Amino acid sequence: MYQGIIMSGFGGQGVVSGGILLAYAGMMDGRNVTFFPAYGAEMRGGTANCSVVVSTDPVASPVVGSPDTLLIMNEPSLARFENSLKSGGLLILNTTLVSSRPARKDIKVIEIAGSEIAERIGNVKAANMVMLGAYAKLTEAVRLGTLKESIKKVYARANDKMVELNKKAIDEGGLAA
Amino acid sequence: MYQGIIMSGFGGQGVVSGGILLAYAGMMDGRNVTFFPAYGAEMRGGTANCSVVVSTDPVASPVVGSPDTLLIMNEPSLARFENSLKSGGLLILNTTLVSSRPARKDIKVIEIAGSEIAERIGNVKAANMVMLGAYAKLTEAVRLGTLKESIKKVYARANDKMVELNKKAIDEGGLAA
Amino acid sequence: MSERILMKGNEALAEGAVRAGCRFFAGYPITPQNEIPEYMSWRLPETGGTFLQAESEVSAINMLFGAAAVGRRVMTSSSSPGISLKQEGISYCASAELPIFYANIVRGGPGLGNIAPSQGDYFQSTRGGGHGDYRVFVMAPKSVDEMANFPRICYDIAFKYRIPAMVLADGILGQMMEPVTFDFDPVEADSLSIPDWALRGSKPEERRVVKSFDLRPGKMEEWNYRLEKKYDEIKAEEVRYEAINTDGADLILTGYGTSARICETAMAQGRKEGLKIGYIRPITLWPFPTRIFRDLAGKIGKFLVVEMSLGQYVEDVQLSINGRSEIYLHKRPAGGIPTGEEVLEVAKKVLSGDKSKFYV
Amino acid sequence: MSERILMKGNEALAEGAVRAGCRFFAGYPITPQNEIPEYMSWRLPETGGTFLQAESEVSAINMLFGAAAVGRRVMTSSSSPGISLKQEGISYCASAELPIFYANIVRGGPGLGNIAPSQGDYFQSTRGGGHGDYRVFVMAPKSVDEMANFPRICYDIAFKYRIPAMVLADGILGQMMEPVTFDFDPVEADSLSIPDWALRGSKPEERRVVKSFDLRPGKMEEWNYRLEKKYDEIKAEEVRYEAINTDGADLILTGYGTSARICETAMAQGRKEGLKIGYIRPITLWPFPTRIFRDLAGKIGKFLVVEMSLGQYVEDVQLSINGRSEIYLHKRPAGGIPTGEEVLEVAKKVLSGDKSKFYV
Amino acid sequence: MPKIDVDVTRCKGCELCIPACPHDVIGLSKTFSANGYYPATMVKSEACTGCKLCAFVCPDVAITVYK
Amino acid sequence: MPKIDVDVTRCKGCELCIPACPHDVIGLSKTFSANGYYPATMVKSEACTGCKLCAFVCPDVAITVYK
Amino acid sequence: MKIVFEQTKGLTDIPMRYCPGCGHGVVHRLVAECYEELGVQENTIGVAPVGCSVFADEYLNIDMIQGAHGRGPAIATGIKRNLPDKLAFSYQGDGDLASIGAAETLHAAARSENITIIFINNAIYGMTGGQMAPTTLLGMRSTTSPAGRTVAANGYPIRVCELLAALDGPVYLERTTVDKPAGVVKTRKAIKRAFQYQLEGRGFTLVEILSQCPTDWGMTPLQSLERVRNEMTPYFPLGIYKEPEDDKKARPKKDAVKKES
Amino acid sequence: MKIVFEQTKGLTDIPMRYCPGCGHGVVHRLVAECYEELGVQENTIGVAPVGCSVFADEYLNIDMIQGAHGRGPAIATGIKRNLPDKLAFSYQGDGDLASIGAAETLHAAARSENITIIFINNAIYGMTGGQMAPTTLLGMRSTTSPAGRTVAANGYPIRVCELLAALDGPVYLERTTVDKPAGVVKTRKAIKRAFQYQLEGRGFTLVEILSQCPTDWGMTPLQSLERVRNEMTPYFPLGIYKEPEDDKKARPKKDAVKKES
Ligand SMILES: Cc1ncc(C[n+]2csc(CCOP(=O)(O)OP(=O)(O)O)c2C)c(N)n1
Ligand SMILES: Cc1ncc(C[n+]2csc(CCOP(=O)(O)OP(=O)(O)O)c2C)c(N)n1
Ligand code: SF4
Ligand code: SF4
Ligand code: SF4
Ligand code: SF4
Ligand code: SF4
Ligand code: SF4
Ligand SMILES: [Mg+2]
Ligand SMILES: [Mg+2]
Repeated sequence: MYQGIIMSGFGGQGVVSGGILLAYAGMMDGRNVTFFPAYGAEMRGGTANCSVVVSTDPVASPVVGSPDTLLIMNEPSLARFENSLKSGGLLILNTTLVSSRPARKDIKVIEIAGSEIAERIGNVKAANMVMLGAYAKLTEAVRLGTLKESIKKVYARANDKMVELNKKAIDEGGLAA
Repeated sequence: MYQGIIMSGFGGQGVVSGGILLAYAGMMDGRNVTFFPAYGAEMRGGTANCSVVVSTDPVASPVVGSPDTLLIMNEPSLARFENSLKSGGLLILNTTLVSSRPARKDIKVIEIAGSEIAERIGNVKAANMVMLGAYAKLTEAVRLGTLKESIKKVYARANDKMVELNKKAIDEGGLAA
Repeated sequence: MSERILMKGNEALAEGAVRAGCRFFAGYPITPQNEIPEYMSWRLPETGGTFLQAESEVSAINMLFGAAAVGRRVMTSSSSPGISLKQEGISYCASAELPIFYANIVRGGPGLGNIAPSQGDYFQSTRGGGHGDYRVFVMAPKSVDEMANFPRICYDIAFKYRIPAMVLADGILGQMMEPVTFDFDPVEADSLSIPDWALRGSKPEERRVVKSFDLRPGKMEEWNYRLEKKYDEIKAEEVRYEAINTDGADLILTGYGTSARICETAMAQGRKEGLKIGYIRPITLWPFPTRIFRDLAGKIGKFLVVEMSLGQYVEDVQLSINGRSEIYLHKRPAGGIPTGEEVLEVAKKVLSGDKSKFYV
Repeated sequence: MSERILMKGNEALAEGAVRAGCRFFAGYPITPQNEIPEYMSWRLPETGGTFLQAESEVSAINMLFGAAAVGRRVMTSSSSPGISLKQEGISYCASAELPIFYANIVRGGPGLGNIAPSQGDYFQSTRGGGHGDYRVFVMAPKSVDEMANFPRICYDIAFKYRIPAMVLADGILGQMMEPVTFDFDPVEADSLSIPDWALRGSKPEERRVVKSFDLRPGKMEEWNYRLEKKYDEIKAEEVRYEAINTDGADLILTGYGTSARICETAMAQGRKEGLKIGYIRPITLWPFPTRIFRDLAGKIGKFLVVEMSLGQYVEDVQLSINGRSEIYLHKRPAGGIPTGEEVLEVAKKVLSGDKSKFYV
Repeated sequence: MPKIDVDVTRCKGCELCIPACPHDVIGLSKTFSANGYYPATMVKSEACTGCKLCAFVCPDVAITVYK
Repeated sequence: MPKIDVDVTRCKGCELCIPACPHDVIGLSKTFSANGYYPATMVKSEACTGCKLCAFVCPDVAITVYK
Repeated sequence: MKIVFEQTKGLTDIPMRYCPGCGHGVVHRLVAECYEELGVQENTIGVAPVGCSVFADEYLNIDMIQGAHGRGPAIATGIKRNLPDKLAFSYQGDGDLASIGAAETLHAAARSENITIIFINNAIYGMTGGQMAPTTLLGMRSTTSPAGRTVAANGYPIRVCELLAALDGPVYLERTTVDKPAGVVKTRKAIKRAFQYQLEGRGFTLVEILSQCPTDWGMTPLQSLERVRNEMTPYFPLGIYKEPEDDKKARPKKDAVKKES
Repeated sequence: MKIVFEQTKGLTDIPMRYCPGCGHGVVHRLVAECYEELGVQENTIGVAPVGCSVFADEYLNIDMIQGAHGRGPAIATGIKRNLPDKLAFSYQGDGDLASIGAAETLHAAARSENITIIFINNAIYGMTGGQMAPTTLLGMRSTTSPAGRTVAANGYPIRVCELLAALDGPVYLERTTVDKPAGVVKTRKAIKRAFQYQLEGRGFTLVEILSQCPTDWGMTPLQSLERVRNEMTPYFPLGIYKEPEDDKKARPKKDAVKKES
């Protein structure tokens, strides 16, 4: 099993922390994992993205050039990454904030109203968790349970309420997928 | 013909300018020549020395480790360089300022009252020329005439009186040798 | 101690240094290594150590010169242009035999370049970008785990031989997160003995002097021979490398750091496909694992060098093989990161007799 | 023009640069090259040019960065530690493709070292002490006459290819006096055309930008390939060397700069004694005259490398010979100057089968 | 009537122009731009005097003023 | 009687002590030292008050003062 | 209806890639307006620093050069000494100018090099993500002074205008802000004056602009203006720190330096 | 009869290799007397510069370190931060301190690093043979200003005490000479005071000593003293430029800075 994932959205949408959570959960599930952020000048201008690899074999490079999965949280990200997705790859789209649809026909597209769901259950900032829940459900690269268990470890400063909300968001994402 | 020469004395005794004159004259005589000064921290403390090579073959290194000839203008210089002189080499000693005598027996020693002669003919600073005159006479590495002719070229800023005095000093050196 | 932690390479390196006894860090910000000084800025005070943001890289390396002279375990880090600025100071440390530890998280050069991962500073690291004959102990981690554990080795070597030691890593290794296990017990800095050459304030009879020169005739030559002897000893004793599947291989892939990971993947995939591919990875870039290459040279026909630079690492491979096998080179400078598939493809071409990547 | 003048190496170099069109010099004092700035401080104003004593070597190289960008023939010089400090700036010039000319009058390193002649900065000069993949055109004069005449060649190459060019010489070549003949007509700086990349103040539509980086993904990789192409061209076109008595030789002596003179003397004496000794001397250290060595490798059994450093130059010889002849090394670091007799003695030992100087 | 024109391809919704306007002419748009920002817009256009103060402080030279 | 002692192995004949002495005690010796300098010496030793001013300015710490 | 304010031709059309509310944008515009207005756009060469404004060459519609971090004054010196008739300026951040480039700044000022420095003091290392700058205020948090800057660990912030005023070389030194329209107008005037002095061949000029970095300060743009006003200006008083004697006499009193007590 | 003046134990017995009449010798002695007198000789670490006094480690009878040109303040910082209880000083020439090391000096001062700098201002690069220094006077000849220093070519000499006084960091700054016994006494007092402040943990201290370089000035030692008096002190006024507030009040008026008009 090898999964190269790119997660992309606005700064503030929790793209980086979401990526770390995914990597952490992968590690807990006994996978080889890497997390690689976009950094430096790439960051300017309000968009953020990161790459995560979850694999049963050792990971060569954490740089994901042609992802197996894209988690797209806003409009500009779709334009930027659509073409890099592998043929047959999975695209999970936060339809709350993305109105366009991919032009490619050789990929699998899952539409999730991520931000809407998150807002509904209490905080729009948990949209990243909704997306991850959907991802876990769809690919089984990480277990949904592990994702939820990992929240406390990765966000050491999160209070119980936050943790619960995030868990819920993951579950909702799983359901929506 | 190969002559490696070290000239040494106090700062102010014209050791460097004497060495340059010698090299220049050698060049004028069609020899391969090099001049190499002591420089940098070596200079501190009031002594000065330089190396000159005059040769019919191309000169490998201007650094004279074992000189064929030593022109010694003051006391400390004798102590410093005596042992480096080649066996059978020539040591020209400014006896006005050097009271010791070399311990070695395998070298040829010529005693010249350089500073005294220079003072007598008008300026103690011409002692370097006296030594060079003696050197030219003794070794024929450069011609006495070329040395004299070179003065104007090397000391572009010297006035006629100075030039004449220096020429005279060279002649006197030649006579004394 | 054997807990697995998900850490960022830069932070793993910083934490590794602290656990190895580092108590003084001076540095100047530069991407992609900012997490190192940032981490140190809160972590060192926790341990009673000192973090200083220096006014420049030049100042930082000279703060280390002073701090190392009093016997501390010290560290600085930077990225390519900043490391260039430190070259004079590194040469001074080498000459004065001060054990310092530093890291270059390489970016794409030359000039301001970019902040993408690169291996363009291989020459500078292994040949000395500074002046004069000197060497630096250079380790090239390939994972965040090694980022965490190499500082300790560097300190051990630096103090044993009194030389500068460095970690050379590209931006990937600095920025990525991976699971880490610290494989050593934290060093209690206060329990380290003060070296007998360290400045501490002394009685006149016992006074100590640290300097990088001797102006007396011939003395600097002797000084260099003394250093050389030490370097020869390190060459004999401290080489580290990894060699896999070399027996009976038709082709050896070789690279260091991130390139090594990529070679490893290409090898694994190639072997699955039945190709006899082996792999050598230097862990120390200086001293270079010349012997393992030399031993295989002549026996194995082809070596494919992979580097994220334009033909630097390959020179050491060539110097080791010395004409006895064919060398091929796949190079990507300044942010070009080869993939495993890409390398495997090249490997297949080389195996099939394609000479387009022939180096010598 | 063909007058023979007795000149000091440093002054010959400065005068040579001025005659080759240099009109801007920025530098910082350091022995053994002080005569260069000192000479420039009165000579350049005579020509309408500018001499600036910079506050540091770092500042000097950056003043050149600006001055070269407006299309001037510019120069700086220093000695080892000062050149180390310039490495960042040189890497910037290489990346921004600015033609600068500089000289390193090497002293004994590492650290403060001494001011005696040395060749310890070979790696730094030929491999780039700075960061990233870049090259500098490096000329190694062996006489004051060449000190006088090489600056012109350096400027020609620097402007033709838009790269930094340097003269690498030891303290002997800087400090000695020897007869000099300038073998070219003085260049009228004002008659030089202004390059089309030079900053001069422009209309917006024609504006020019000089920079050393491109942050867009993949662009810095392309940038490097562009530079590499240029370097390949220089490697093909601009190699210079001297080879004497190589036909049928039993042993080739090789060294550069002052070491070359010494080899030459040893060869002359050896041949007088009936020994079949030849001699190769690279005039350009980068690009290195690989081909002449490669052509002779295998045909001539033994090469004796002489260098005033601890095994730097020899690597290029080995890379060129690539295992097809035996290489021996005679090395003297940091102020140790071999004599002709010393080298001849080693040569005789090597010829007699003594392996004590065997390198590879 | 004086007015301002906000270039939505340049405006980053930083709001600096809002307190700079002495007549509370400016507010943020409710919909975001292609760049993902909520750009400035005239919310009380009748009050604009064309005084240019908003344009002075705009870091993105997004405002053109007409009078 | 106060006096000074000049260490001829250290003295470089720089003369700085000469004007420093308020009583013109010091002059240069007529013969030069092994280092080639004409060292300072007491030329009016009876005038010395042991005030140490000469020693204060001597760059080579060549003077010892007795009183 | 006619246009009374539009983008100067001194700028290119490329939208600036700075963060929302960043002070660099305004200052870029002012610099461009000044050289345009002085009629020297085609005779101006600018030096871009390493810092967020490393991209200045994309926006300023003139010949530009981008060099090593901190060395702007040296680069501008190299340009100006060879093209004395051109307007040469170096645009620099606080890390660039006062930390790594402190020696270059000081010496260009001491030499009274006939160049202008546009100095953006935002009390932080913007580009590299918010590390402490030499001008970071006491108590202010940054990624390398996470508990706030202290004298014991990091010393005092440097006041560049005051420091350079202690030299004989500088001809004109002024500190301004761009936190409100009046500050913007003053900054524009200061930049123009500096350029004019340079064109008159008078020597070294520098305008220090207190500026906001909302991103690395972790604030909204509007909050960041508050910090400039309430925290920065008390420590970095606005005003003229050096000017030609003749102009000083001519100028009304109220412009005089307001120093902290 | 007993010895009333002899060489301090703070110095080694090695005769100093400076030129006849050079100012370094006296200052070495004073530094050594001060740490000896303060009873901290065994707790002192000195940093020797690159410059003629690169040999200071042979003469000062304490733990010494010699580092790269201009970086003394950084090296002393590295030492002091790790051994805060020791006396750490950096001994530097004008080229070393004010030219190549300008940034290190400035920042150590701004950080109020608890170290002392002994600064020998001889207006020339001594060791390298007489090139222009940042403190070379206008009109003064050097091997790189052969026709005399001019403002147009080389700018103004830097007054280090005045410059550093513009920072908040320094605790004590004084400029003295060693051209006559009274100056020597004052210099000694200044050095001792600086050391004392450091031992009290007060922060950055610097004593600038105007000194003669007969060799590179091309003068006899006595002529060189005249230059210090007649040419240097008018441009570099002697006096205290910074001191702790409490001490300032306690001190009689006449010691106050005499600034040039
Ligand atoms: C030699 C070197 N050191 C460090 C850096 C990294 N660096 C880039 S910009 C910067 C500081 C930016 O801060 P500032 O100058 O204040 O500009 P700002 O981004 O705040 O406008 C640093 C340290 C570099 N590029 N080169
Ligand atoms: C990096 C570097 N640059 C230059 C030098 C050469 N250098 C040695 S001492 C010196 C200046 C000496 O002048 P100063 O600091 O005034 O000390 P002084 O000799 O006058 O006491 C210089 C430029 C060096 N050793 N290292
Ligand atoms: S021009 Fe003046 S009134 Fe109109 S919006 Fe702008 S600031 Fe307000
Ligand atoms: S100041 Fe400019 S960028 Fe900011 S909101 Fe107003 S128009 Fe938009
Ligand atoms: S001790 Fe005083 S009186 Fe005696 S020689 Fe010295 S200065 Fe003169
Ligand atoms: S001051 Fe000292 S060195 Fe100079 S002459 Fe007097 S005793 Fe000798
Ligand atoms: S990081 Fe700060 S200085 Fe840089 S562009 Fe963003 S707001 Fe401006
Ligand atoms: S050159 Fe000058 S500073 Fe150096 S020792 Fe001689 S007199 Fe002193
Ligand atoms: Mg800033
Ligand atoms: Mg000096």
